[in-house]
Amino acid sequence: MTKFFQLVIAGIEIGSIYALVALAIVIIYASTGLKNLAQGEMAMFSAFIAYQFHAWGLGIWLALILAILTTFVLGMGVQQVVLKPVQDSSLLTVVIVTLGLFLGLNSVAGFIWGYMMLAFPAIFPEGAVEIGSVGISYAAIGVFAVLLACAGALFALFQFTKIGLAMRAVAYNKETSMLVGVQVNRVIMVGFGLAASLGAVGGIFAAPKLFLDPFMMLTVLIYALASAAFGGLDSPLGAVIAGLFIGVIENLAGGYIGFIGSDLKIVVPLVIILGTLLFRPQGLLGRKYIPRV
Amino acid sequence: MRKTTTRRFGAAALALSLVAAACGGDDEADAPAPAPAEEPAEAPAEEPAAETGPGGYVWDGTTDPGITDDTMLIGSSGPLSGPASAYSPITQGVGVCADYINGEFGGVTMLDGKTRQIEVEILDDGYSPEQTVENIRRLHEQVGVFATVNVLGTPTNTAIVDIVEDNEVPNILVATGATRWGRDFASGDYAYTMGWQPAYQTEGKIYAAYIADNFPGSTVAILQQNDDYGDDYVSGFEMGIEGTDIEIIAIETYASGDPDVSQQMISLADSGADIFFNVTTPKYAAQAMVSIGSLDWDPIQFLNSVSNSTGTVLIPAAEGGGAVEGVYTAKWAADPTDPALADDPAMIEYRDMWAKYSDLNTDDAFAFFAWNSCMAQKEIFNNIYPTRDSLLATVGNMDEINIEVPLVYAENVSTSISTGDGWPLEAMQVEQYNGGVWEKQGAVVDVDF
Amino acid sequence: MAKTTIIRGTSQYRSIVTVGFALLGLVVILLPFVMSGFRTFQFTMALLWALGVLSLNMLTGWSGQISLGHSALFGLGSYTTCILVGTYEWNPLLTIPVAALVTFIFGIMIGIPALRLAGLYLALMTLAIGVAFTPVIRRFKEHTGGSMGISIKKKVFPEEIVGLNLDQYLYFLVVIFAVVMFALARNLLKSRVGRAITAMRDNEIPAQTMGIYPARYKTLIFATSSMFAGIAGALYAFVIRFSAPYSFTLTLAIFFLAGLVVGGIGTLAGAVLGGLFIQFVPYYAEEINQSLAGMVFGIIIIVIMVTAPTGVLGLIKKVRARVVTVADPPVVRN
Amino acid sequence: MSLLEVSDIVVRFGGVTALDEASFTIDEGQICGLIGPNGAGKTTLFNVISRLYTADSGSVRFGEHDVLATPPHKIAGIGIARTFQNLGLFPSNTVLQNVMIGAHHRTKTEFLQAMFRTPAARREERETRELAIEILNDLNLAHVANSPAAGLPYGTLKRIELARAVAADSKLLMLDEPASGLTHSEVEELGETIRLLRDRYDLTVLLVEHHMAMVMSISDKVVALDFGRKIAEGTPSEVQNDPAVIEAYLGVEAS
Repeated sequence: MTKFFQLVIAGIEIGSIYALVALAIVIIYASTGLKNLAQGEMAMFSAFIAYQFHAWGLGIWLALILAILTTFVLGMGVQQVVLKPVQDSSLLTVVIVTLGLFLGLNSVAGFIWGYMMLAFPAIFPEGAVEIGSVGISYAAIGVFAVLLACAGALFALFQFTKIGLAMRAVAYNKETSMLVGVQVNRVIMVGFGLAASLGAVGGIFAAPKLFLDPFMMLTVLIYALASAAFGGLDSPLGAVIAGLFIGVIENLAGGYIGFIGSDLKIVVPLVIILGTLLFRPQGLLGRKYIPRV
Repeated sequence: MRKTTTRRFGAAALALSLVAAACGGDDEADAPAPAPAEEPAEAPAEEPAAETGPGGYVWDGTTDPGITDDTMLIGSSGPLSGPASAYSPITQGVGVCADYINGEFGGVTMLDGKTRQIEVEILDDGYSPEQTVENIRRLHEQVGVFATVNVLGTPTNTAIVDIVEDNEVPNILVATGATRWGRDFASGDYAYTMGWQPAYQTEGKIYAAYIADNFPGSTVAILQQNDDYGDDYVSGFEMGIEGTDIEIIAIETYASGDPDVSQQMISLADSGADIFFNVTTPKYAAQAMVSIGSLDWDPIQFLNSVSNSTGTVLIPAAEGGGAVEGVYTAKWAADPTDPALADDPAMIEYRDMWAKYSDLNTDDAFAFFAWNSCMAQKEIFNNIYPTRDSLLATVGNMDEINIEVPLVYAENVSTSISTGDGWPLEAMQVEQYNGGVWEKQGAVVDVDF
Repeated sequence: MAKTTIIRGTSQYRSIVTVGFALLGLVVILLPFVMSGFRTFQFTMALLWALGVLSLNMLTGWSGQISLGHSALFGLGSYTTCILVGTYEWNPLLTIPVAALVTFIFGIMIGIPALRLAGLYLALMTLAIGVAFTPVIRRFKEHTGGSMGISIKKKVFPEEIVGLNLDQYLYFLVVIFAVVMFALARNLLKSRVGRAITAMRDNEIPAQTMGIYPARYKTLIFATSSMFAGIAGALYAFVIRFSAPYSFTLTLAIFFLAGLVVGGIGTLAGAVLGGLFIQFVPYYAEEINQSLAGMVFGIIIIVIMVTAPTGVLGLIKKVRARVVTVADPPVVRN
Repeated sequence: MSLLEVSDIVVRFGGVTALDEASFTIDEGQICGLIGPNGAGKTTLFNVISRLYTADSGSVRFGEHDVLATPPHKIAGIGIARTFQNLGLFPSNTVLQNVMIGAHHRTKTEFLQAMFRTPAARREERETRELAIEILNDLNLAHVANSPAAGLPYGTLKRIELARAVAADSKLLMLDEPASGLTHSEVEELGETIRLLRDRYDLTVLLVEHHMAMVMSISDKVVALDFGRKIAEGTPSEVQNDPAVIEAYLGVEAS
């Protein structure tokens, strides 16, 4: 049983990271209708920025707050410079642009910080809460708490603030929003910055566990995309649940199913997700799109 | 930037000289061999009149493509981009090595007495085999290299091995520990591709022997990368424990690219094995050690040499709360981050030279790999006539020349294909990590094939 | 600039097109005799990528279904050939129909569940296939050679084939396949079936009321697209003579997608441009700056997309439109 | 005997009953106007007949076919064609292609024949093309035949849709507000066109339209719906003077 609980806890820990990046993807989708393939690389880049601030002598919490703020600004900049010119083009064009962004960020990070993994300073104290024979590390609790906090903040933002309402309006219908006086361009810009910072949180909190290198978020992105789709592309709550689910199921499958082993463990959550999507094509908590005639 | 420019300039110069060679090369070859006249002073006096190099190679005075009277052009391909980029210092190191040899010694002085500047063309394959195929063809056919050096990776080298054979361009000191390179090179099945580092299988056997001797009756749990590299280690280990009372009770695998290995480590811990054999690349090695630090499992750890760098693996792992004290490994070369070697003259020279000729991080195990390979390249190229056959004869009979690579544990780098020894390095030293230093355990183990 | 108008179907138009194609054909035929073996090989590779992009175009460009799994289909074709030639010593040419059949069946197997999904959800499903391909190949090591890959010996090809060396032979073989496959694709696109597929992409419900059965066409175009990818993969195995999991990762699928969009989605000529893009742009990006090649490549993609959202072909057409207008003849009753 | 027989159709969306036991018939060759205020269930009825919506109960008989037992993509095959209120064109295809797609169910070319351009496929393609050109000429659309449908004026698009429906060579043509968005003169012309098409192609027409003048001038028969129920049926003048109809429309006007 110890093994079981440890697998679940480890699954929640890594799943929280998938969920944070998935949240970033959902925010961009929900506020702009865009799918950002570079979300993971942006998160990785932010983690390097935090690393750099720390290396310059700032405390880790200060470094990560500064990195998140920097990312917010960078995210808005990227949207203005790179994505704005194509935002009315076809979906695929935009996806390919984010792919270009992906390649560029990866290459620049490697150029600046090298490809050798770096130890990212621990954010939470070492040690664990012992419950019976199962130890839950403070880091695992911390990451999970951060995820809940971010999800909560996001929920509040969307439900109770003007900018959140504007974002939802823009996602729902750009033209109408413009007519009722929403500054669409600004909303998209802020949405992008927000998503970038949320991804940054994911990247920074992943870094101590995964070790920092330019490829840290590569596979995480795939899991995050899967989580976002599984949860429903427009549902932050869905993204959180799906991210955690994938983390846990993947671990349990790898840990218990002999034939699957660790080799094919990535396949298990994907199969479950696809199975689910076949019956609920809009994702777990996504809104159903009814074609109008 | 600088490197690319010079290299491109070099390539242009080479193209010109190739044209020149194409126009006038034959005459030169037919001419009554001017080379003997300028026979170098350093040639041993007892050398017979016919010019004979290592391996009984007899030079007929010709020069192979890629070599002029004052230059030698070599190439390399490796992952400068993509998920395997961590290895890029090995590939880049070929260029650094050339700058170093050119800068410090004016180039390589071959057995024909001429000193030649080394020019290098390095190409990125992103660890994708078809890109390696394209690169190697470009190097052979377009760039016209004399040989390739340190081409990195098992699948990538497997993809090009036939092309190398067909084009008859030596591919020496390949940066992969697959067993086949030494075997096929010695047997002549693939006479143009030759390895460098000890085979992963050999290393697996060394751990098995060490465990059987020192921890009899123990059970082993293994974490391995699910590819040829992991399989080679594990199969070597399995061969080594055959007939002993050592038992493997759990094996978990991961794929390169996986975010982390917590699940595998939890499963292995659950087996409760006495020994943990860590067959992983640096990032996962560190993650595994961190996992052990947080799990209720305290095995004796064996860490493969791929990831035994103090500076880039053990220290980061320790900072992340990993269990690193008492870890065993086997090394075929010293560790540049070993504090005990801080004042070692050979290590100082490495650091000085690499800092002088590159911006590579000298703590990086792969940069150091490139340096050791460079030491061998220097001696190899100093001991050939300017032909590919001569190069092959030399690298196949390195027992005849004295190649000193001070920081590798093998007493000398040796091959002797006539006796079936196609592996340059086969000696390893088992060491244990204590208090931030690697301590030697027993003597250097030389595995004979 | 003086603007001229050329009407399609007129003798003037026909002669321009004929001369154009004749020149193109001449260049294509002469190329391997003028270029070095290596350059010939590069163009062969570019054509293989173009076929990969073409296969994706049939799915994504025509029917609007995004696939990130075409690397797996391409790989499946390549493995089929490598295994049949390498292990069972088949004649290489005979493996092509097998690769086509295997990928066609596989395409149907994916196509049927894919019917229920659209947009990003379908992309996710194909992504899963792309991601799962490498571990599955490794898992069936006995047949696939695992991560060591599986190779074909050069000697399965004769030294000289109708007076051509191997590079030239492979080049012409791929050219012939490419011409045939592009022609088949073009015929399909310009037919009742092609119209039905594009109609479905544009507006599915009205298409249904016209009698177009979406499930049938979506599955069949998925399978056909898979088959084209599989044939391209089989030809790839001829040229590279090696298959390893590392060659068919998601990166390849993404390159196909990039080639598709950069070349010009939905068009056939765009696929050729996409193939050339995949082959040559990273190569020159590396020439510009080796350590930042990825950044250069990324910037090139972004710049192309920002300046020409309809791809390079769209850009070419725009430029051409400044000089000549190509118009259709007026429609008259016969 | 009547061609189309709609009996007791009920459609519910959640708690809303969109069609409530609607029944009527159309005879072959008739132009039947279907009128009623917004939300009366006219388009819903169209969608039931073209099988885009599923009826909760009732039956639709078309000739000898049980419509509700026919899958949506086979509706065209039994001879029912339609247009859409908000246009159902294929914008990236040319006008000519749009019309040719209308003939999809009448043609047979499949993947292999198409790829290899078999003689049969070529003949069929030529015939389809000629047919489409013919229809385009009938509807004065020949000049835009090769333009993509996207970007043409609204009135033109409406006519293209009509042309496409005609190309289906159906027995029943269902037009969903063909006059909406047209100018006054265009509407008059449209009425003429519908009559002309009916005569030339032996069509039966079911027409949903708000433009009363046109409905009344071209229809042989008018059916009025309100709140999903049939409130009147008969000749245009009968229905026009039916108190229930007047009330329904006045009620709408009053609100």
